[in-house]
Amino acid sequence: MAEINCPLCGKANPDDFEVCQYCQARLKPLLAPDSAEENSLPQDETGVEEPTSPAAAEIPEWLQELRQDEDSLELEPERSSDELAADISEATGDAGSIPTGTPDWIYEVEQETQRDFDHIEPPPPSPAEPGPEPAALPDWLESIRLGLHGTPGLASSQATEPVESTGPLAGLRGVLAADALISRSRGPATRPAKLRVSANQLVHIDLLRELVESEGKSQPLPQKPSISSEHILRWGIALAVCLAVVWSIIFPGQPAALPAFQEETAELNRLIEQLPDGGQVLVAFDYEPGEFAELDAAASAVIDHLMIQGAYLTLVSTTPLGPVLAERFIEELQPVHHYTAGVQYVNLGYIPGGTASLVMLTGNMPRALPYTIEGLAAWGSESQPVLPPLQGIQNVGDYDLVMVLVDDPDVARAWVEQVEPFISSSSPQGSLGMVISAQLEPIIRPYYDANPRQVHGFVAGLRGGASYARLNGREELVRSYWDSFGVGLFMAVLLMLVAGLMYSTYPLLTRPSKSDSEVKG
Amino acid sequence: MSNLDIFGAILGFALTLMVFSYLIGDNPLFRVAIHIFIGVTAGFVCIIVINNVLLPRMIVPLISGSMEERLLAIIPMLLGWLLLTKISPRLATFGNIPVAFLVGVAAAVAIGGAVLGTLFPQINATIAIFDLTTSRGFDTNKGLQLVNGIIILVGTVTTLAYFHFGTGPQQANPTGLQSLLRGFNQVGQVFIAITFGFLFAGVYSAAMVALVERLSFIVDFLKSVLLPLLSS
Amino acid sequence: MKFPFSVAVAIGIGLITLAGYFLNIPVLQTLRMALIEWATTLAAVALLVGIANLFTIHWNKLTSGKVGGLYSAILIVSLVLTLGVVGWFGPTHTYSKWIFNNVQLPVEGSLLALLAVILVVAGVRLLRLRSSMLSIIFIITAMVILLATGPLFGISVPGLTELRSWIAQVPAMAGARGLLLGIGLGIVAAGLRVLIGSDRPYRG
Amino acid sequence: MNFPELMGLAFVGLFLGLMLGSAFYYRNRPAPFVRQIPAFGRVRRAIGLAVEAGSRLHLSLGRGNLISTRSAVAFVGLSILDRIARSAAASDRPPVATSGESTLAILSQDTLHDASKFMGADYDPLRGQLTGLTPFSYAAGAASLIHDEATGASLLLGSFGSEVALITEAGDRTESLTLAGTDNLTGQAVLYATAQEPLIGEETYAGGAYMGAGGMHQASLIAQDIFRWVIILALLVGAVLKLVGVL
Repeated sequence: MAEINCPLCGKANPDDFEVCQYCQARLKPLLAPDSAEENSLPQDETGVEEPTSPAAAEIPEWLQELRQDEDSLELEPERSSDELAADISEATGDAGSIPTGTPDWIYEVEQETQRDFDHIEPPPPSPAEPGPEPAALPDWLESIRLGLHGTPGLASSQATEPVESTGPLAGLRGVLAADALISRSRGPATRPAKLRVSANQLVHIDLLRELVESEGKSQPLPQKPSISSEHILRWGIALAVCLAVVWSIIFPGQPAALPAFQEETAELNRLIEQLPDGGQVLVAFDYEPGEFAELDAAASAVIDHLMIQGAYLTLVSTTPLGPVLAERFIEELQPVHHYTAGVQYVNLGYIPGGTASLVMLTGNMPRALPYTIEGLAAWGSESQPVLPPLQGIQNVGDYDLVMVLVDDPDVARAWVEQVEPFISSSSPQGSLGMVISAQLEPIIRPYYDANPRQVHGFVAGLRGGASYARLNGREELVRSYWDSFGVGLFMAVLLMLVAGLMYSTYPLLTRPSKSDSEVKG
Repeated sequence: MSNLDIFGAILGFALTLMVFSYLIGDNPLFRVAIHIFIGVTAGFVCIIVINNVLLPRMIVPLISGSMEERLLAIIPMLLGWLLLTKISPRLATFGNIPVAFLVGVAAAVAIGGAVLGTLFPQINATIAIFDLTTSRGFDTNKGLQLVNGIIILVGTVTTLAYFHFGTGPQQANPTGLQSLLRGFNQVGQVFIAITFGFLFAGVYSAAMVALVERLSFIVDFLKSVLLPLLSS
Repeated sequence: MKFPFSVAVAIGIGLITLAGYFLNIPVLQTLRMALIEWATTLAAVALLVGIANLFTIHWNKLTSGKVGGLYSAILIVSLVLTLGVVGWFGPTHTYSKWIFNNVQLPVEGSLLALLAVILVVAGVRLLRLRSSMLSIIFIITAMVILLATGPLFGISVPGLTELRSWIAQVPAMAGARGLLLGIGLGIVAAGLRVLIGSDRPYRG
Repeated sequence: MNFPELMGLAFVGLFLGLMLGSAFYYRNRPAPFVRQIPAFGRVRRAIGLAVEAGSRLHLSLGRGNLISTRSAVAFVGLSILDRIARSAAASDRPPVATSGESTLAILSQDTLHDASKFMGADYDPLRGQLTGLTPFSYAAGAASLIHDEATGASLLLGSFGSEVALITEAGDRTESLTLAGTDNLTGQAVLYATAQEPLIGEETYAGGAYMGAGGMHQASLIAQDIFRWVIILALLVGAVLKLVGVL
């Protein structure tokens, strides 16, 4: 019995087999031109085809040339199908119209949607033998493509067209309309499995491509200019905001009054005022370094007040960089008070585990935070006594006041939910105060308004800080920001209002032309 | 002012300008600044965590702790060594047990925290508003307190209802329940929008203070450089 | 269904920890605290793994000669320098604070300051991208609150401060509460999926 | 035993029961109807486009301590990462995950590893990246990855604060789609204004169900819905009882 070599894996198969018994590739191409000539398929279909095959005489000269080119290509099985496409396009001098690895209509649709198909490799053929790579797309991609394009033209043409099974086109649907071509073909007597394209087929492919393009063409993306209106919008806004702020810094006008009395701020002021002499205060620095400007301004008057009262401070943090922030705050913002580490204040550093471990503060604090940030034993050892700020402290309930500086809603809630109940239950005068970033106000205010209060007083953002500074007369830092802050906010509102209205109504004004093009698309 | 301070100010000034250059577009200067920043931050966090967690929790108990402390430190120590194998892709399999341990604890902490730390306290707080026998901070009279309380209750309920996921099959004429849900949806949206708007304004205020601080720094720096130049 | 050992660990440890929250049994509560403590210690060890990951990624970028190699080199140098200085002198030493004050704070502060521009751009474009009732109320609330937060060139609009307080106390708080309750439900669902082994983000 | 703890136990027990019950009930039945969240539809489409165009998919898992309530949203992000990694495993630019916390980075590597193994694709441990250890350094690192990698779409599902605006801005400038959801309220407010496809509140936790991450995700939506109305009922009844002085 005669044998056919599989075009894909090269192994010999009995010639009456439809598909290869090794790799399931189709042995007899669907695009066989003529049933009478089918048996004259050359045996060496693996890819290397003799130009002097019996059928060669019938092939037009231009196609012979082309085929010779292809033959040389086919000797390089490692080349990707897209490279073949490029080479063949070159050979025919008709770029883009010869369907090869990927049918050109798919290729063009892709190009138009700016999708770089080159990056997606087809899965390797199952047998490891060398052979031209099939252009099959992976299943998942195929399904996505169908789902994505969702165009009836594409979907129906794919549904009715046969699947190509051999050669570089293997796996793609509807490459050539086989049945329709058989009767009309005037092509060469023998048709190798690969990349044989007659003029007739080209006509059909063009037809098909036009069909598909007309129905399934994606909107071509407009070429993006290097400087778009988006850029101008961004630059304009950046310039306006920055210039307004810089102007107000360089040419300060009449200073605006700091905001007056706010109940929650006054309440915090009262709490600090009531601290006993040498009162002990736990201060948590729970904000990110980026927020330092706002929290510094909001908290400086508060911490200043604590220091005027001569309070002993214990510094902790649930964020890893908090301890460094705390150290910086005490030394650089409050140098006049000459607070010394280990004497008036102690920095216990990062609470291991962050908010999940806050509950440890309600238990045994010496065990939870045994060392200062300098690595000293904070709670005393044989050689040294307990540091003054920590004398008599066993847990967070022993402090006269707990002050939390915070910029994160979840961290703030964790302090209120986990620590406050313990504070208020363990001592009648113990209380929780907060200095919060402005964004936290709606989250913290309910705890202040609750009855009994769960937050006993707070300062919110620069506004709250300004209000507090006015109460105790420490206005320098807040003052330096307050006016420019107002100018900046006003500029922001103005931009959102004016530019926002213009920007959002512009498409409405120009809609007719735009919607026209949408309908066409 | 020492040389170190002057160099520091120049560095801070340069880095600030490099970050601000992002306003023009992504560019190499911005990249350099943030890569320095990422490296510095990672270094700081690493040392602080080693000093504050690893040394006192794993090393010190083994060296100077009591027998009980040593035994307690051994388990995290073992798990920790296993976890370190995750550094090498080849050995990473050994690290699966400590990772599973972490995930188990994390899931439990999340559930416990959400139920006892969020759901129950928020429900309680909403109900507590209707206790008219005790006045709250901002309500001057009982009538106002009740009105505000009702607004809060309506807001909370409709916001929560907004997220309802289930829906019946789409029909031309929605059922009564569907219309009710749709109404809730609309009202809930108003409250969500107000909340987001407020929070957005808060974030913006924080960012604006940061911008003012940075621009003040730039202006001050330039003044301190330019004024001596101009006066000389 | 495969049931590897790590799944058993995750479920077992998780259930014990969870029981420690809800059952008032001293042993369970002590166990819960111990497990959380171990987990936080492990998370600290994980940080070392993370640093190694950061280092490897940038080392690879550097040695592969890709375009971003220079940035990676800068990152590695600043990481190693910081580790050296802060590790050797301690985080509160003058040198460490110098790095913190002159690198960390300016860059992070500037990044937050960038938001002052980015968020205005977003606010300007919001209505064009999503013109819904939600967006309109969002942007109006934001503008009102911003005006009420700063000093309006010394002009005081009557009732503006009171309106701001009322919004914080009533509608914004109500919305936040509804959102938090919904998120709480989501957290319970997500946590339980992990606890019953339906979601397994770890390897088994 | 205290009342809240007992209630808590009952709550969790019932929730679990409902989840398991509805998972069992819908095992052989069509899934229940859920409302449309257009963001998920668009993101599925964007994933397909990104895979086809050979551009990178990027999923960011946020920052924040894993041992806290913040882990839950990261777990949702991880199950979606698993889903995406499986559908795009064979792409030669498989998805990349960034995070701002070491344990999350390890978990993202494990998830990607599992997905690659399942799909028989190669696994590169550097696809699960830690881009920074604090919120802003993480966001800056993730943003520069978006600029570098020509990401087709970025999914931000995790715990983020206001720093997330840097990531969405990078997405905007590279004209890639950003879908984002978080548990953090201020993060949500920022995302609402800056992300192209923001997820509001609880929608983030439903991500698994909408992205087809498994039956249990569907089942938990049903449990969430039922408990939603239980809570609403409790609020209304509690308010009335409080008003008349019973509670």
